Amino acid sequence: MTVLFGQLFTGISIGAVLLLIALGLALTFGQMNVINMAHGEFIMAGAYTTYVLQQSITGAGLSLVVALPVAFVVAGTMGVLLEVLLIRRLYARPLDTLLVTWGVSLMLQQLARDVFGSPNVQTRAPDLLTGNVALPGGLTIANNRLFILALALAAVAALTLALRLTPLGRRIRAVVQNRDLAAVSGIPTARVDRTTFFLGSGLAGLAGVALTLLGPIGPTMGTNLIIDAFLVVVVGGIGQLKGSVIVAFALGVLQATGEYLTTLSVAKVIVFVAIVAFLQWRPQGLFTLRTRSLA
Amino acid sequence: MSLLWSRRILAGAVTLVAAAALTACGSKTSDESGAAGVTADVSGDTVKVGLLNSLSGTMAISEVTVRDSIMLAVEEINAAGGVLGKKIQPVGEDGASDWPTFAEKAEKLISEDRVAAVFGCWTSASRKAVKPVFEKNKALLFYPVQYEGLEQSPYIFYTGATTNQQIVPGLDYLKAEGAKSVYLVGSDYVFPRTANKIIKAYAAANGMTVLGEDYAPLGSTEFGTIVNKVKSSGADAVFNTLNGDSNVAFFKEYKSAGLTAAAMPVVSVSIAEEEVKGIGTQYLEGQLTAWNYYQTTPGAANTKFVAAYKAKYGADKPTSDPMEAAYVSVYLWKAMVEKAGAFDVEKVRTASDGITFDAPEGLVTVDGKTQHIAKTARIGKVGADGLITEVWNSGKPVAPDPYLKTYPWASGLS
Amino acid sequence: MSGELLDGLSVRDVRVSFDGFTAVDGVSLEVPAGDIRFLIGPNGAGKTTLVDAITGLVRATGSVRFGDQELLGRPVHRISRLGIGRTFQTSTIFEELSVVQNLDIAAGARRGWVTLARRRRGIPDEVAAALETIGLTGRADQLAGTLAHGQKQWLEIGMLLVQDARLLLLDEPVAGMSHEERDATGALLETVSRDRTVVVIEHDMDFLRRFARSVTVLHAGRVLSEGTVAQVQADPRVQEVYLGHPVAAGSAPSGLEA
Amino acid sequence: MTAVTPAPLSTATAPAAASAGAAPPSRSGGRSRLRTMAGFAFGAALLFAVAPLLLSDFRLALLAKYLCVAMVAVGIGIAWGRGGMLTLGQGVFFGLGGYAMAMHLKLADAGPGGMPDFMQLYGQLDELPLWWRPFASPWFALPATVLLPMAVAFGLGSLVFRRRVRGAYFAILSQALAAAMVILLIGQQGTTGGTNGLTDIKGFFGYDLDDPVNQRMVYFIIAGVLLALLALTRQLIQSRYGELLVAVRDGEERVRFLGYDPASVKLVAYVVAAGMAGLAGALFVPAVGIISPALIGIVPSIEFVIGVAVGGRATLLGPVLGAVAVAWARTALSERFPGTWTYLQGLLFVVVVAFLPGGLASLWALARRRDVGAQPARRGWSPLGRRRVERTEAA
Repeated sequence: MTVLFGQLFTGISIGAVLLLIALGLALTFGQMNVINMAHGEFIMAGAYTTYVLQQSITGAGLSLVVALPVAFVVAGTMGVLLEVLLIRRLYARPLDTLLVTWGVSLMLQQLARDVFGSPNVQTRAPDLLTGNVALPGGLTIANNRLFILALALAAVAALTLALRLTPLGRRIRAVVQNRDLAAVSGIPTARVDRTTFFLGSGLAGLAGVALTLLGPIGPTMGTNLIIDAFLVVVVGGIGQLKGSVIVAFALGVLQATGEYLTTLSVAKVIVFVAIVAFLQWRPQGLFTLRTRSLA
Repeated sequence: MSLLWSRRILAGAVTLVAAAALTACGSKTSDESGAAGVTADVSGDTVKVGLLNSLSGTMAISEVTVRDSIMLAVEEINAAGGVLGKKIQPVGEDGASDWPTFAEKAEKLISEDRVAAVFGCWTSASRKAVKPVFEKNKALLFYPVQYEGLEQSPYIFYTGATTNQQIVPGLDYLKAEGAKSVYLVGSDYVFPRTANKIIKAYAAANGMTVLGEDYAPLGSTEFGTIVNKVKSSGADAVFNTLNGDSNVAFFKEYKSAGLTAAAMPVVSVSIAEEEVKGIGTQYLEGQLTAWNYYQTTPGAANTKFVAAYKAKYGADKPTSDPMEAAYVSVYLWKAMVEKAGAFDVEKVRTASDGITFDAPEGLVTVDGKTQHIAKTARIGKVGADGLITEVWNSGKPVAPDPYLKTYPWASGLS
Repeated sequence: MSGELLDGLSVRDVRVSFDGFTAVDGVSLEVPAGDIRFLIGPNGAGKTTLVDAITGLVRATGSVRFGDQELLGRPVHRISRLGIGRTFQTSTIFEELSVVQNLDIAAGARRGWVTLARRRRGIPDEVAAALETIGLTGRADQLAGTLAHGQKQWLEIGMLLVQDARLLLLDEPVAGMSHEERDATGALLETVSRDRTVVVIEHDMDFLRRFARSVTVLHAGRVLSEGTVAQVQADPRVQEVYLGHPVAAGSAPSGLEA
Repeated sequence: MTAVTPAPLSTATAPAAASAGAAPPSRSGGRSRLRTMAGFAFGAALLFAVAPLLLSDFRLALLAKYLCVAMVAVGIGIAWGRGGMLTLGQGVFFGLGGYAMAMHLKLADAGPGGMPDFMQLYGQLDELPLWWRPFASPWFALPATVLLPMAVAFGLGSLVFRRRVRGAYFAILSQALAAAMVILLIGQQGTTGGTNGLTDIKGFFGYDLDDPVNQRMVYFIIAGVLLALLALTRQLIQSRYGELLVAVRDGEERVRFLGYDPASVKLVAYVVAAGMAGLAGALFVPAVGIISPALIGIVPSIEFVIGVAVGGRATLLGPVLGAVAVAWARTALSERFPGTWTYLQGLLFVVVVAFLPGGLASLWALARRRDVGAQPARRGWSPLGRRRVERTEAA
């Protein structure tokens, strides 16, 4: 029983990590149709931001708190640069954004190697976040996992509210739904694109900070996660957030279950097969805007 | 001329050429001149050696440090007059963490650059990829990393530990400490799977229980499930053969789950000083490692090595076992060449037996039969300063036994 | 087409809804063989959705029969092979291919793989005939993307002709055309309707008055009125709908009043 | 409203200058044929005479390796350049072909009744696994190198295309396939060699691969196969099917309304591309002597695409020249500037795809101001270009 609940929580926390990474993609891929393979490197930028900040801010807790907004801005700015320099030319060719941003991701990885060196770097987590909460029955829930879950849910909530309630959010939605009409109605679509990209990339930065609590901080840290995150958005359905949220947790739990019952390798394959099967049933993802297909 | 016709001509031509190639050029029996190997070019006042490490890709993390220490050895030797009066001219190649690239670059170093020896490779896969190249060309590779054993190529010198110099001592230590059960965690590739086979055979013969065995895909950073299973197994210790990035995620998860070095120690065989830096002592303090060398290993040779390395690459750069083994490999080659009085591969091989060197890790001796090195096994504990200090050693160098022939319990393994 | 009987289109109680919104709400209409039927109505009336339903692009309930064949429930390409062809509001010709290639592809849905694997030699007869009908013989080798707007629409119609479509569903075929082009298109419709049934969605009332043989007015997913041009124009409900939605109807009110 | 309605904006930018679809054959006629013949003759002379004369054994072996990559590129040119399917999982098919060939060669090396060395070493198997056995026969293994990848492509393709998963969805899915395949192979170390893959292949149908003369023979076979594949591709592109494929790329729904099943049209191109990748993988094995999961994952799969993009995705020769050029540049530059190569590779990709989407071939076409093949550089060619209108549905 303990193991069962432990695995359930493991699944949820895998889902939270997936969600945190996929959330930015849900904006840039889901809303703007840009397949940004450099998203993983924006995550990396967020993680390195934490590392750099810890060089001057010694308190692990304080540096983490400071790192969240700073990483958001750093990664967001990188995103805006990418949008302005390259992606703007490619809105009519989304498949090509995949290839171009893959090239960018290669260069960013090498840049990280040249600046920070090839080996992983370490950050210090606040002691609070290396402990765990003990529940009755011997079950423990890791604090860092709880923190990431909370961060992911907070990001979802903030993003949802921002899209629903703020003028900016309305503009983003307007541009997503009908770019030409929005432009005609006086919405500066180019600026909205840039802002959307800033938000999406900034979320990657947040994910990067969170991941310093869980995994390695190195030049290739982003590449491992990016495909899974894309799958979340694809299966969730593009154009809104709720699909990604549900699918992230569903895949997380599926993977944790698969890992427990078989092996990690087989679990990965199970998840892939499940995704192909799911897309047979709903080719446009869990929640579909009433369109025929992305392409 | 109709297109159909032109196509037929083309198809005919292709078939013809292929057939001609098969019959005219192919030779069923190996042509002696072709397979005789390439001789190294030592005509000038320098001798070229190849350095084959990944400078890009996922393995760059580890392999760059090996490249650095090889370069250090080369410079020291050159400063001291070179080998047989010739300065060593290093030719570097990037294996790019890609095994076929390793094979390609090995071939290039041997046949284009005509180097006298090659130093490098890290993963078993890269070694397996280049092994045929070296055997075909009868050229020498010095391989500096601990590995899974079960191999003995006449054209490779293995200067890292084989299993009986690292894994078996690690198990001996656990047994002596009273561990009755272990849990095995490893990355999904050759070394961990082979290592775990050995561990299971050892456990069966020594009254230990293996409570579980889990593999994570290479590069995997999600260890929730594995740590859950480890925790609920209640094992006395964990034997960890994870590689690279996975270690970081594993130890962060391990600590978060409330597992400690005191309650359930982890013995790792792929975590050296460099990796400790990338994970953080916060997570690793008190955990165990099994190697043949630590930065803290006592002795004048090591003091000199560490000082030289830090002087060249920076005071914050640690030294580690594979770096030391790579450094030593260059000196061993030099000693072999000097004993043979020539760069000729076969002469060097013949001269290799019994060569000793006062290495940073202590005295090492080349075993000419297996072309492995006798080395002292050392168990270490990670300290708060990020360095590893020795808690146990084998007392004397352990003779290499890549096929574990001298261990009765391992009879079913090879 | 010759020798085949003309068929009529029969739509019975067709309903289409998307996530709770009913776009087509129980439409029934009969288009007799050889008719040129115009579908009009304000934006959002369900005209295009109805055509989508007929061609299998959206799921619908009810019944759509062409001749004695039920269309609903079949996949798009099967419906097409029954002789239903359609165009879209904006041209969907293959701009990277030449005019002949466009027509040849349209003509070839029934070709086997062996024919497909070969190269086209010369111009097939039906393609030559269609080129003649749509007046693009002289531009046969031109890339379709470089055609003028009107010519692109004609190419679309030409593609339906070689496709052997016996029911043509045209979505705003003269939008954006010049006067001369409209006249030419109208004449083209009259030619093709000799042995085909034609349904046209159109906003241009002038065009409608000149070429429609019958008209169906849709409003809010239902049939509001049906009959000849004169009957529909006289229908007070139609006038109310159009005058009540001056923006949505665009140029329609003036057209109807005229 | 439907998804197929193209954006008014994208059609408004219709081109004035000559760009091209499949070149209208009625115009090019005999001259083009002559040119093709001359081209093939030139290529054959280059590959069969010039290269072997000028290059050392080592460089010729490298060229053999590049030509294998070029074969994969030809297939990607069909699937992606002509069919609009950005397949980021060609490594899977390359790997299937390679493993099928390597399994046979390993068994042949081991001799009748023998087992590959690694199985006893890592798998501790006493006998050959069942699924290895058929590969002992060349009559099974050789066709399998092509048919196995084709079958897998057929299976996946018919699922995916029929459900109209396409564009970015397809690209990401194909990428995930590569990742899953790698994990699967590595997990079965005892029977697949794990990360090591299958190495140390000594013989090729009785010929000793250590012998440079035989290596040369392998090179000639590879060059011949590549030329044959090019001839096949040319026929495919210029056939009615080739025109139809371009039509599906540019307007899948429209083709459906013409009575075709676009899924089958795409499936054929995808399966052909998979077969070519399989063949390439099979020939890669004797040329390089190794096949391993490192060759079939996400990164190598994308690298296959780089060459195609650089050369010109929709042209006949673009993918081949691009693939060879990129592979050569990689070797040449990484020998001299290992770190810098990564930057250059990334930059090359960014610059070509963003600013020269027709690849280097479009420069050639621009210079000649004539149509040499489809040039998908223009705005709005991509089926994805129509998304904005689709999105009005969301309102």
